[in-house]
Amino acid sequence: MADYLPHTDDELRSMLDFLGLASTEELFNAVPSAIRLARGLDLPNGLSEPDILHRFEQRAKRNTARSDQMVCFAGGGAYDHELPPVVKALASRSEFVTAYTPYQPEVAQGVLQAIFEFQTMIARIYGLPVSNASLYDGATALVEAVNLGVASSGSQRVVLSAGVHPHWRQVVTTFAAGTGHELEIVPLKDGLTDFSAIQGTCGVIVVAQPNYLGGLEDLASVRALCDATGAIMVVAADPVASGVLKTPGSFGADVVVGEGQGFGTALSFGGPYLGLFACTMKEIRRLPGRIVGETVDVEGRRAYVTTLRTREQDIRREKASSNICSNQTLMAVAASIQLGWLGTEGFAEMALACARGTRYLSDKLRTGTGATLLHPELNVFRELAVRTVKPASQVVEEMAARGYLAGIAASALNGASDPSLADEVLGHVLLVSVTERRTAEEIDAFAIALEEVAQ
Amino acid sequence: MADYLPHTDDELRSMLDFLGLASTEELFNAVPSAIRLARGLDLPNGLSEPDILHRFEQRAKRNTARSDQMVCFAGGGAYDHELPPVVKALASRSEFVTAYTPYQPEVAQGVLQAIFEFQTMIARIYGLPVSNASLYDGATALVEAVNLGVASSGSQRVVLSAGVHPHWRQVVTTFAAGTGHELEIVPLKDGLTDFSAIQGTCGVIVVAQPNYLGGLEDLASVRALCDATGAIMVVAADPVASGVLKTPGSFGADVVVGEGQGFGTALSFGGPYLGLFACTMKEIRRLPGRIVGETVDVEGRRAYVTTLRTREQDIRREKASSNICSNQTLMAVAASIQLGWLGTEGFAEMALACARGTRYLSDKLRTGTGATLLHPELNVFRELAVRTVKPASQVVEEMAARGYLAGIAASALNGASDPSLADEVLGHVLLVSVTERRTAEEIDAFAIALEEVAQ
Amino acid sequence: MTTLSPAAGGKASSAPLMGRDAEPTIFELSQPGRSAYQLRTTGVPSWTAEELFDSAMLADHPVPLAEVSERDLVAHVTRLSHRQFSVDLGAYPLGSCTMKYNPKICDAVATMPGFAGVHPGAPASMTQGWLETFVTLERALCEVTGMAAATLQPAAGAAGELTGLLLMRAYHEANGDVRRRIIIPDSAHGTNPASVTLGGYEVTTIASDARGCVDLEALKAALDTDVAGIMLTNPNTLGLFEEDIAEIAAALHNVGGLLYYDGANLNAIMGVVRPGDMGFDIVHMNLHKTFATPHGGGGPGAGPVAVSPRLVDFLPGPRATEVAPGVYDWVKPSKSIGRVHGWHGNALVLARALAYIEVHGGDGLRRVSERAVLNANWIRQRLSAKFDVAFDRPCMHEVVLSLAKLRKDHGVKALDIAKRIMEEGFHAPTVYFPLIVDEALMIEPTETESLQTLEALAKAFEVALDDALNNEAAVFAAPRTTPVGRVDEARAARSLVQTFDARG
Amino acid sequence: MTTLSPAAGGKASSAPLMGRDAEPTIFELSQPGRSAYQLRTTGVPSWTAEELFDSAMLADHPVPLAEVSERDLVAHVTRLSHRQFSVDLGAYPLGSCTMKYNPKICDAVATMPGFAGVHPGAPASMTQGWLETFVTLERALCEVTGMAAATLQPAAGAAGELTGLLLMRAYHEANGDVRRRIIIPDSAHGTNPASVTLGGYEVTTIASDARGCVDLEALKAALDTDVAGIMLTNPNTLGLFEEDIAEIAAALHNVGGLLYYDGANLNAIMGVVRPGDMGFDIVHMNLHKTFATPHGGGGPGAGPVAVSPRLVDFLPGPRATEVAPGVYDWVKPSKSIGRVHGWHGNALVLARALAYIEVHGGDGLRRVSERAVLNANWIRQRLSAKFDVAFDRPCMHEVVLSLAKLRKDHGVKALDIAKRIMEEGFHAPTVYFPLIVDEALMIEPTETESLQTLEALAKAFEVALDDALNNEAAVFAAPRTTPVGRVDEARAARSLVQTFDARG
Ligand SMILES: Cc1ncc(COP(=O)(O)O)c(C=O)c1O
Ligand SMILES: Cc1ncc(COP(=O)(O)O)c(C=O)c1O
Repeated sequence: MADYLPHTDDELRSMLDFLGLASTEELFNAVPSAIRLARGLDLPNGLSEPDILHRFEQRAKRNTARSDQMVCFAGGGAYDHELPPVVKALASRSEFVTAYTPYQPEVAQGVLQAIFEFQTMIARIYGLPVSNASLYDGATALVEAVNLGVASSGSQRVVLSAGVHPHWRQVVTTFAAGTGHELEIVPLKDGLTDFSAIQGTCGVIVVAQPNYLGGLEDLASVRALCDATGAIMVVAADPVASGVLKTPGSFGADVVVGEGQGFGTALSFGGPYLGLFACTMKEIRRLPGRIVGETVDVEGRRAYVTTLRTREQDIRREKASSNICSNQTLMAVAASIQLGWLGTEGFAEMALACARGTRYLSDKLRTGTGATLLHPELNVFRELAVRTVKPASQVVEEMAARGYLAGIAASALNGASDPSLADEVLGHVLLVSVTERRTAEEIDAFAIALEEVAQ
Repeated sequence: MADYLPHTDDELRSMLDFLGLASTEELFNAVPSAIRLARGLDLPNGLSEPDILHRFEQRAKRNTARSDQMVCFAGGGAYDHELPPVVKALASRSEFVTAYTPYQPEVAQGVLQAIFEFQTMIARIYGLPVSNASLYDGATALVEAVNLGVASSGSQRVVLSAGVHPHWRQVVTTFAAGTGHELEIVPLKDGLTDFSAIQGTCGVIVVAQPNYLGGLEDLASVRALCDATGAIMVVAADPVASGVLKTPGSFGADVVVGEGQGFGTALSFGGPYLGLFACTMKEIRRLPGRIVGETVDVEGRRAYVTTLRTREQDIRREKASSNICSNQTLMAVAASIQLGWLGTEGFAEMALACARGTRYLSDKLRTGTGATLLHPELNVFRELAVRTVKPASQVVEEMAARGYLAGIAASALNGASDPSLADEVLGHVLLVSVTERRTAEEIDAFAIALEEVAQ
Repeated sequence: MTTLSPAAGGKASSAPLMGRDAEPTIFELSQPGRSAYQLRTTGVPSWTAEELFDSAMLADHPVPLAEVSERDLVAHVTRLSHRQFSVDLGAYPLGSCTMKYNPKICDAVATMPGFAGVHPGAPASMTQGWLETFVTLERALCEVTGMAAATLQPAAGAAGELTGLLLMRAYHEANGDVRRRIIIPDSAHGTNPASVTLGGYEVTTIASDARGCVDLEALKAALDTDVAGIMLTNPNTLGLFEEDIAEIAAALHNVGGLLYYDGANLNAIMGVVRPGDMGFDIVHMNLHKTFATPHGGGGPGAGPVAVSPRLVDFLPGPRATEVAPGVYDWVKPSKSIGRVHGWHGNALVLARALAYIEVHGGDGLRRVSERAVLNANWIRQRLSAKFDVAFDRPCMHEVVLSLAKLRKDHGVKALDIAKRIMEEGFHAPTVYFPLIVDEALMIEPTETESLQTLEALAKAFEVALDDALNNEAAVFAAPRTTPVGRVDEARAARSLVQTFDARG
Repeated sequence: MTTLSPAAGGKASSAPLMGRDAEPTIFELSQPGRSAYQLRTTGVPSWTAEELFDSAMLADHPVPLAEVSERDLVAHVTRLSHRQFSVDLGAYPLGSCTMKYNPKICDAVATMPGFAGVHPGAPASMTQGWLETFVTLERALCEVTGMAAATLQPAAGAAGELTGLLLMRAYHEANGDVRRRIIIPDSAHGTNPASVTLGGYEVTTIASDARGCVDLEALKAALDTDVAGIMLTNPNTLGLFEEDIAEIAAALHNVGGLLYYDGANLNAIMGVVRPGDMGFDIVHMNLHKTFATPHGGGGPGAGPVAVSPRLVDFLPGPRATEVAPGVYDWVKPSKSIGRVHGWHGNALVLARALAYIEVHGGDGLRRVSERAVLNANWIRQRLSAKFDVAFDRPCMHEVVLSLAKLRKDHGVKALDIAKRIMEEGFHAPTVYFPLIVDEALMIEPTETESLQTLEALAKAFEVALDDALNNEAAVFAAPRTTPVGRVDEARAARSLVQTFDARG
């Protein structure tokens, strides 16, 4: 039976002969014997593909929260959006999947053009002229945005809305330990960021649109605040929202980042996802990561190539705009395909369908007692903060028995306490999301079940 | 929302204008109004892709006999063989899937070469020099073989072993109504064909290897009988068996047909499958269907093309060797990939593993009383005829509740009576198959369950 | 014509990647001792072949296949795929073949484990989803064709034809009626006469008239009670609707004959007119044409046969049947001609077709036909300025050009033009069919191609024509941009190399 | 060398199909009013946007994307795919990138609905299969690297590096130890120094010695208690094993510094020697290199970081942990530096890696490394007759050539040779890395390429060299067989067109 190694015994021998070696062991003569592993790796023996597939199928059975078997009302940064067969089929073509970073443009026009189209689409969605070829995910894209903002403004004072997804805040905090940025977290008031206390010069102001409780922030006044404080305006924006709402760029955001998972990538237990990054022309030389530009070949034919490479780590090394090398190109390619599939109209329709579904559910929860709206007056997008009588995490468990992934307990994202929610409600907030895939029938039944269970 | 039609309203109008038509209705002016459909089609309204996927998922739930959820011991001409991810990935490449018959060889070298490789592999497996590019399935391939045999021998007397799969016999019988062949079915004795009564000139003699109860026939004496009767020797042979047994060609078969599903095609509820057809050089001009040959292009580069086209219906019309046009090319391509994956060693190993598993199960059934071997002394391949105390069809239903597709009740294939089995046993014969995918653990548990249930 | 923006097709349809050398066969890539396969670890005892079988039966040497690594297998097959044109790469206006775009949802349905993983021998009780699929599809096909019931067993169009002829035979025989002849117009597809022979009938060919249609008088002259039936496709293979179909039907029925509808061209008329309403008794459909199963490089297809009420009892069986609301079982028609397939037909193709029908709905299917006819007429009109349209009048879903004059005046054949068109990045149209048109080029754009693509396609025809008139050598040398140049077909037949082992 | 049979690669790797024109952008294919999308029929009331949101928030016009049919989308993307080289089409000897063949079983695992369809916010109770996968993978990675525990969160190698540096920082800080410098050899990959900056450290670069390894004396001279640690890859980017690694480790540890292992080159040493046993404290792995996640045209990858016991408590969290036999939960390490990813890391990449590890087993992983090193040495030896090998001695999994002489004598650059090699149907090797080698060509054949392919690859190098010596023009004009010829990179940077809208 085979592994994936092509060498026959004869060839092995002839190759070693060619090298004047008596054994494969001698290939490692440069490795001092003192540090060599004297034993075999303590790992189970290899098994055949069907054995391993069987094992993974067994493991998969213990993942009950599957979107094809539970009706998914969970969001919180990861969404059960439509993922049509055509996009899966195209994005999984092996030419895209098994290529490296397009270092040799002559044989990489496929990936390069797909990225160029992706950049164009993301730039339009965020209302800014520049997009890169992707970053790891929304959270790390925000880290890069903060770094760019600090570099651009020259101030390390970074003001972060508590409405930014808790995980993203945590990631920004982790990396600030290295960069030394001074983070200030600004609390929410009635579900929206209360920037009123911010005064003095700032380097960066970060707001989420919508914030993680679903609330839509007033970006115009964030822009005003940035102007007043000299801060770079960074918006962590849900790109789906641009299907119905004004783009962050149209409010004057300097940098917009977000999570692109909803465009062609499965829920995937959180990764690989797709970090989106767009900015103004002014910041293009601080852009983290790769960017593809259009040019021509020797015969004048249109061609694409990665450009402005001198920002990147392989050239600029310790002075690079970022350390990123591998990014999430395949997801970017999938997103360009998915956005091509949605098109102008579908992109708008999908956003509207999310908004309608969310409204439909929120209307149902207005009359309940077990599950009620945390901020009934808020304009929200695709996320709803629901207040449950029972602890939210318990509600999630009990709803699972009824076939629902009911949402995410805010406490699961935040830990024991959080600047965005009062301590006494934290344990009783359930984040619920309604995408275009949820039918009225599903929402009706869900609302009833939730009201019963949350009691 | 979209269908798959690209025409925008503007384009529709401009195209009709270009044709001088006022409406699409006028496109059909040639259709007399008397016969036009005055109403819309009485079909449900179109739904979106996700709606339809959901509907098919609901339907799929009512197919409980899935090989990924029931342990499959059913065979009878359709086998749960290994179907590795690599073969699925390659065979589903859209260049193969969405191409037509290779009428223009310059842009069809991919399919043509894959068929050429397929032909080579099938010819080797059957031990004959010629294979075509596929027929619909094993049963219809047998019809073609009989037709070829009659044309070649000049005699319409066709002797068919009762050991040929009942469905295949039924198909041969159906088509004989058109061709006028005189069919004689020869019964089995102790599980093997009893040709002893056959005398006089015959046109064709057909035997199955193994026969549908699993029994391995004596092909040398069939050859002798064909020589004695002037008959063309047709073997309906399981191609998997060539992994361990002598090929039918080596016994002097003139034509060998079979079902190629086991090579890269899923169980698929019976289709699309893969009709295999191989023959001697002598018969090549009577070959049904397409055949690919090697040649060169104008610059002398190796190239492939469909050849000996004058046998085919589009050229020879009523005098063609067969009426076949579309065949099962995609399955042939999949088979060539699967056989490439198996390779010389894997092909032999797979056959041996089937034989071992079958032996392992049959040994367990030797001691039982509820389920026993119908022909304990027989040499069998991958199929076992098991005699059950309870009616076999009831055993199948009860085993399903234990998670097994236990086999096929012989009565389900045969109808009320059959030349291959005595009337009193027919209802109590369960056809069981063990492929290389069945583990000892599965077989152990299965044997115990079967013994209990069949009681 | 106004200038249109670039088309999703044409020259760019597939750029060269690297080089133009032949891909070796897998046998040449083979190295003794290499392998790719992996089988399940079973724990079953490792008996030798000798322990399992009588030695006389045992192979004395393993069947030599190829010995390659998984990596090399993947590279080999992926490279082969890059030597293959396909609908997914660009327009494929192959007349009579309906090479429309096939929605990927059909692939998704056909690969669901709950469909693809089901054993055909499992009892109805465990396969209700499949039986429901069959019954639902059968009903839809009957509505589209205006028939009473259908068998889903035939694996392709030709199999459907033969099944239909056997149904005719059984029907006449049940009436104690022995008939020997089947009438076929000279424009018919080759499968029609070939099927007639296999059905045990003789072919009576009738010539087409000047309109390209069945010559009604010639037909009437050929009719008598020895005629079992007629096989027609409507629109016919010229893409023209047989306007006299009602008269034809009456004439046939008058002599007790039946009408068989070759449904390869059904794509033209869905929701507009139904074979049943035209007077047909038996209809086969090519699901791989009209109902969007991709053609797979030559198959698989599916050729269900639908029949009028008087033929229902003769249908092949068993048939999936709704025996109580939502409950399905296999039922054999009372006078069934028997099975025509080893199992239930090309089931996954059938599932695809139902997905296609359900996603379109009744209106959608009609729209499919409207657009197919619109596109064909547009290209007909667009090309008619420079090309001779055979039987020049509005067509249905396809149009046939005749290059007879070009051949006569310039020695350029239809095949040359076809090869030259391929250099422009499109598949060639069908050549030399139907046989009744001299130097025929048969174009079926299908409904899924856009106006932009049609325009680009028309330009490709014009470029080819221009070369034929002004630069003959370029036409004869075409195609020069494909993985191989023009292929020596004669040599292939003359010195036959039908397997790798047959090489000299 | 004896003559070998044809290789599964080379010129034939992808034949041209048709033409060489550019594929239009999707925006150029767009037609107002066309669309491809289909959304579920929900039955939710059709409120207008105005009814749902404050009007000040509403978009005043829809975001213009493309408007294409599904058919045109498919053709467009499929054609793009034919303009892209990939491992599945042929050898891709890109040094430092480990472009091995990735078994398709990994794709199968990563697309299982029971893995791919799981929401990351679902509680541990409903995702035990995922947590088991994580824990099992973590253990395997620790065994391969000789470390105590690992975080799976970092999304790629660079993210792992930065995570590792933050771990260093946290560790030193917990010891009340303020250090400012990280030592990096000049042969290091660019991500290393870039990560150092982001980690808040300063880079101290030390030159390599004449052997291409860390200059032990220079290193010692650079060490003091301001040094937080060193980042090394071993084998280094020259493909050479740092034989003094034990001494290096001792020297670092002596001053209280930590050793960071850049695991991009782990493919060379699995089962042979472990970073932990070399004295490293922190190790990142590039699962997309060593553990067979295909590179996706630039990503995704995964860069887990494994650490020695003293760093375990600082790992990012929460970590999947086996809290009782077969029961898993998320546990945050006591002194965790916090999250480094929005969720749990690139989970599907992690699942792929585990499948790869489990299908290979311990022995298999060692075999992978043996063959990777064997192939690299074979190609080194094979090419050394005609090419200058930088630091010519046995290498590990890759080898670096220097074309400095060729450049000097003939004006032919490494890039020219790389472009010419592509005409032979292979991907080019890495050029100009590592920076310390003049006109570097870095070849990493990987273990999945066969001897036949290696030979064909060597021939391609020779052909290119031959042209460089005898037919310079051909080298400068290369590649001529690819979808586009040599690309004007300078123009791309000069007149920037970074989106379709930025076009002039
Ligand atoms: C008019 C016509 N009839 C019949 C057929 C035969 O159909 P199939 O290829 O499915 O056997 C074809 C196929 O090309 C056809 O075009
Ligand atoms: C030696 C080395 N280190 C680090 C990296 C960075 O890894 P990644 O691209 O996953 O961020 C690479 C990738 O090319 C590399 O080759």
